[in-house]
Amino acid sequence: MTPPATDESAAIGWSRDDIARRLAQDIPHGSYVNLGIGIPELVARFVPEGRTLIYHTENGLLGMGPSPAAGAGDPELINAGKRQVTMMPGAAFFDQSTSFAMIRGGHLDLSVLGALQVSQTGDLANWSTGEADAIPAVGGAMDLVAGVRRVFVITQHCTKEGEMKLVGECTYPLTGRAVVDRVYTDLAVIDITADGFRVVELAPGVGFDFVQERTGATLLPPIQRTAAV
Amino acid sequence: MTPPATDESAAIGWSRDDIARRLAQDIPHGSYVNLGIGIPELVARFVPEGRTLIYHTENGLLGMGPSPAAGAGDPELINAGKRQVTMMPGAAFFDQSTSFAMIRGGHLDLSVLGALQVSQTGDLANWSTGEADAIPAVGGAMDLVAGVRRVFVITQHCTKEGEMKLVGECTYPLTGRAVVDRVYTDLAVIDITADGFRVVELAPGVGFDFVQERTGATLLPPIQRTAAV
Amino acid sequence: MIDKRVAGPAAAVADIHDGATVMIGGFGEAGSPIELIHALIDQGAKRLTVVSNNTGSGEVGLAALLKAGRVRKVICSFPRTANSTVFPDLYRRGEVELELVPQGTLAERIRAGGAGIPAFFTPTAVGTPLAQGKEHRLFGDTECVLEYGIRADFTLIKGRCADTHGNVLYHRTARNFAPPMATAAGVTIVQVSEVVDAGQLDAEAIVTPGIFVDRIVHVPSPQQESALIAAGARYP
Amino acid sequence: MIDKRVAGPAAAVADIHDGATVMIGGFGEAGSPIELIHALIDQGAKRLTVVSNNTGSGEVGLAALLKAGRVRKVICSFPRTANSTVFPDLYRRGEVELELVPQGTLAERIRAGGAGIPAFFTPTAVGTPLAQGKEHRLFGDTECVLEYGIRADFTLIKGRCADTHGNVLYHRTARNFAPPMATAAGVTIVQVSEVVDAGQLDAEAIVTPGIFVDRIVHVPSPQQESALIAAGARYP
Repeated sequence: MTPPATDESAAIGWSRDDIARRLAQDIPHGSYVNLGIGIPELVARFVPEGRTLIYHTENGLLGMGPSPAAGAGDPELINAGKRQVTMMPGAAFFDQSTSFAMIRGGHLDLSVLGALQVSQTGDLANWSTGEADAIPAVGGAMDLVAGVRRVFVITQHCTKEGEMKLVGECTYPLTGRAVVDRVYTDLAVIDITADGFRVVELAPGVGFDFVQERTGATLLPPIQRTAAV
Repeated sequence: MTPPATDESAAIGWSRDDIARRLAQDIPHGSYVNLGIGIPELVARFVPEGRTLIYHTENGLLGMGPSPAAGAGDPELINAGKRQVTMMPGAAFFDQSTSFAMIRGGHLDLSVLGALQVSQTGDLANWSTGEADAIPAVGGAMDLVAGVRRVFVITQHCTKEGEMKLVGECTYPLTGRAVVDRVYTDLAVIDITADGFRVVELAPGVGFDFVQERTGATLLPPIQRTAAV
Repeated sequence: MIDKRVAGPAAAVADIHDGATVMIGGFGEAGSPIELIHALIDQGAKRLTVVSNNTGSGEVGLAALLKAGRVRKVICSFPRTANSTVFPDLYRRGEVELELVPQGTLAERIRAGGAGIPAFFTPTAVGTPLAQGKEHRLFGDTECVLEYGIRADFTLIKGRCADTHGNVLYHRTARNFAPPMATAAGVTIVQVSEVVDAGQLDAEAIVTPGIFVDRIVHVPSPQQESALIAAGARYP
Repeated sequence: MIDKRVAGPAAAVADIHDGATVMIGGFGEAGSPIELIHALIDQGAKRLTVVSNNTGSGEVGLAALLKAGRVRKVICSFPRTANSTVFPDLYRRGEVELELVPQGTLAERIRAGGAGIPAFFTPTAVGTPLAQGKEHRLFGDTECVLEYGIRADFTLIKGRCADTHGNVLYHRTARNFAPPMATAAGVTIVQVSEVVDAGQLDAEAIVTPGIFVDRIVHVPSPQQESALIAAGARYP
């Protein structure tokens, strides 16, 4: 499915930094958070002043810090993307079975992931396009979505080619079924509810219909908060 | 079943120390060993010169040492019998799930246990007499017999009341089915084989028939080692 | 800044509700969080299900909690010890329910509960009364039974030292059930005799990572069960 | 006296047989036991099944073992990385079999293999292609699949320091799969850059107890995969 042809979509709505900043506002102080490789990592830059988050990297570290200064890295202190990182005060190392016990056992508060597709029932596809020639590789994505308490997806609303990513039903192989809680895109913040996609917030200057045209399932409008009921 | 009435049985055969000494000869250097509470603990006193065994206590210590000197103990450095112990160079502490992963996963070479009854197929009963008024308590016995590579039983051949302990079939509740490899008693060393009880060695001055009369299943004679076949 | 310390044992256990399932660390007296248990007695919660390897000795700590009539059911591997009379009396009078579990199966069920594993197969107890009524399955030559993960509302454990993030170190064989229990409860409460700032512990040597710990209580000089019993103490 | 040291990498891997299942520690280059892998290439064992999270980079270490045509099957979670061409080429040519397992399920299957747990239920991968054909069961509201423990004939891992009894400490995120893999093989071989006498390590801080380790190889200055690749190295 392809939305109406337009060149505006890149220019309007939130930038990638904006999306990350918007998402970061929704993470409470003291949360244990796993950020996926790529765009999700941006979130760490925009955590509001006064909040401390503790970052988990599934290869065996709680209390991960930012990239090391040039030349100060350790090739055996890396994140799940195999990039060198640092450790914060209070950090702890552990093995893979313990690391995924944290994940599967529901001890992490939040997992932030990218997506190829998210369905209106919260199905996520983010590990494979199912192409015959591709080398299948899944890593910890299926464990994260199955185990972490809340799963936020951060993604462009549509692909570069204009394909919709928020869909009625995923066509790519699933990472997990009914696992996504909320999606943050360049156009809107959207909850996955029992009734389907519900807009929580629109990016400045972006209209509801504009987002609906670019979404492959019915969007529900934001719930109006009235002063008294 | 009661063997022929006799008062001799206490006086003939091996003493408890003798049995422990005999058993200790069969444990190779470097073995990882779990000694049950009570008589099995005696074995540690008789390990032949030049051999080092590493003792596991299921409450979380590998490299357990003997009792501390009077007044030098630590109430939180104890064995499975909740008695104070010491630690040897190379010792390691670990939690209960790791400790029983060692046991269940077949990492221990030998478990030495006491018995209420051992059957000719290697069933062991050593945790409950099944009395209605008894407080049932099992501890780690069922895990040990299910997981440890070899299980040796050390026991008097008959109870103080003269009841047979080596039987055709156990009448007490089982600890495990077909788990015992060898039994060391005051009268003999007896293997559990596919054909049943087979005498490996008789205590000095003890005859085969004497042991058979005190055993509740057929005893097979020792296999004769001939010089040439 | 993250600081999981609470004011004291009473504050730590204040919200344990009637009917709660509570895991309590310890193997005999080693690792028994006596101050937290005594605070729980003072707090008054009733009809508790207690998951613990033993049932306490004398009339202090876990035995005192039982004596006070607060425990509906015990899940444990070894409910009698040298000085234990409280549990045997209650059990014989039919005033407490007992689920007897082999020690290793108990530890693994707790670990599974904390690791999001709802059930697993184990060879332990096959052929014994403790396997009766359980689902059996053959793997190769080994018959196994299906056992289920256990989770609790609260876990009470004792450590030696914690940092403010809740990373915990233990003392010798007092470690026993504490690490798996810390993972398997909605709220994990640890009493420690020393608290340090985050960053003061060696990240390689931490036994329980802070993610598993919700509340830290500083108990500088914890009492030891055997010393209390030797002194003739009873609680309350 | 107990001393598990062997002469060197070649002696350590000498008895790995054709067709063996070999677990190899490491997440990317962190924890990859390169010297043991290179010794295994020299040794010549064929038709290996390799259990490892990745498939190596460049043409050193694990990738070199694959390039040498020694591996029949790989069980892993992520067989491609930035500099990985060897595995993709072999896979596209149909010259190596792949069993793809979610990373956490892989870790848990290895732990289960080492802990005597033949199988367990997990919610991971339900509803995905990786759950197809597997036994499903509902626990409460959570659908799960049955997964089986994995065991190997040999495990090759890298630690930082070992004592002569085989107690092992690791270096930061190089720890990753080594502790569970150490428990799940008939013979566990660890290369470490430092060996000390028994009694020199803190008994509270040991990560892998010696009971899980069969052979220790002292490799004072282990090579790092990224440095070898940057230098254009290939093995052999």
